[in-house]
Amino acid sequence: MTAPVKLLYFAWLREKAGVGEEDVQPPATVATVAQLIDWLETQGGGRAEAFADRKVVRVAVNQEYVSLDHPVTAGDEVAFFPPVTGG
Amino acid sequence: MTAPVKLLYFAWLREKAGVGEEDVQPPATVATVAQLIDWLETQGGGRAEAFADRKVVRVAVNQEYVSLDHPVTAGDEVAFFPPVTGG
Amino acid sequence: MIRVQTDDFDLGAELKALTAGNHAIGGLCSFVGLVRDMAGGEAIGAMTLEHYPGMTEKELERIEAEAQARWPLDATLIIHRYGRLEPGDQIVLVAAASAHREAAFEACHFLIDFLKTKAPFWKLEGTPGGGQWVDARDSDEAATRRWTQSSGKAAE
Amino acid sequence: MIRVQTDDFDLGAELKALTAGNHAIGGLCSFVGLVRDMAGGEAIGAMTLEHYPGMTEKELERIEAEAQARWPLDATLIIHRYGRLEPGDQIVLVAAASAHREAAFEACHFLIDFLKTKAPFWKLEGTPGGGQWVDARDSDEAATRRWTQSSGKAAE
Repeated sequence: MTAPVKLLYFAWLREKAGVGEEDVQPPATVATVAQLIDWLETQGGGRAEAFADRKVVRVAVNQEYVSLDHPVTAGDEVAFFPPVTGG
Repeated sequence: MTAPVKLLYFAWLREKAGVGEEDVQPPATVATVAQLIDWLETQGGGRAEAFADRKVVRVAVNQEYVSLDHPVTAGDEVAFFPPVTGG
Repeated sequence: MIRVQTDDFDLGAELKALTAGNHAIGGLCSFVGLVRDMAGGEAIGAMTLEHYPGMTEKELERIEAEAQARWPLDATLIIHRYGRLEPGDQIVLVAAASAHREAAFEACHFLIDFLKTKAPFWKLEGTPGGGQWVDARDSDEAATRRWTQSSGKAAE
Repeated sequence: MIRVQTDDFDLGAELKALTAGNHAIGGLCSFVGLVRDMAGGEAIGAMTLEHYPGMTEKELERIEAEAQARWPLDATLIIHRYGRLEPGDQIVLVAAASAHREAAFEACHFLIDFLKTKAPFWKLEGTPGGGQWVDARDSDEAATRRWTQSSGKAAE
């Protein structure tokens, strides 16, 4: 990848990961959301803990809900958050 | 019967009957709402026309919905009206 | 609370008053009925609402009590106007407040559905051809029936 | 129309504006969500609503467009607040106006059900034990699903 991937974390995922927003340069082998998470878990901080239960992690790529097998490419905005509780 | 029966007519039943409110003294043979209507149809004005289609006549005795076989006694307030259309 | 009146009502003030000071309320659902300027493709001028004083209040109280018995509600309100109304005027307000949104929604829906077929009001629409009493709609009867066929709405 | 804001909103003024001047509207259904002072038996102080700026607006616009596509609506409104809110404060307002009451009710119900599971907001409740992120409820997921299993609500 050339341009970085912009990551956003919300609610308790932000608190556990210890970061709200970061630009990352994952290796070229990272092609999907699931692979991005696999790689992030190796990047220290609270990231491994934040992603420990993937069933409760919701993902949006470029502000659209996606599943874990969705592609991730350079320049994407990828957001991680728990099930929403507004309203 | 001793005390009169108070009758109320609403909406197009009032317009057809040509009366909104009246006190009547039906004969002693009148014991139910249906019998009261039978008798009223003989009492002139537009009453016969008002009751021509009984399927669309709603009846309340003492301000409670009742069916045509409900008893009518002296002193009752009996109201006739079409299906309601408020709200 | 129920009110039957000729005067207009202040929607915002009524709704605010319904939840004021009660922090157990999580949801407030309301419905306002308004006078339309068209009905069945025909232009409507003013409309006149006739009602049965005495029985109207009894029926509205009964409907409100039934809603309170069916759902856990913190507050309910029914206001219905009568007399002459112009297009755009408010006719009726029903509202229900509860800790939970489903109860508020269902109770509010129940209130207006029952009011539509039980409360003794009749609409006389002013059309170019003269006054026309509005016919009751089968769909209103059907809407009421669905609340009597089960304890709630079956599919929910 | 959708709005995402920290400021409170004037419920009466918002609802009035929604129907003003449109005499084709026969019914206006609205729902207001309020901050409760209890949750799961525990006292709640202030609450903080976090959201995802950008995606929030997109999701709310999508939900509103979907309601407009499903029902014949004259007007719709979604206002959702974020930031710090106290018990009794208004959190959200959804409203739908239509010629017909069923459309107004169903669309309003749809708007809040979808918002509850799609719009990226998260509640942090202040309890005596500290901040607690609110868990999503299965009942909210179920409420959303019922709109996707058929074109309307099956039993109606």
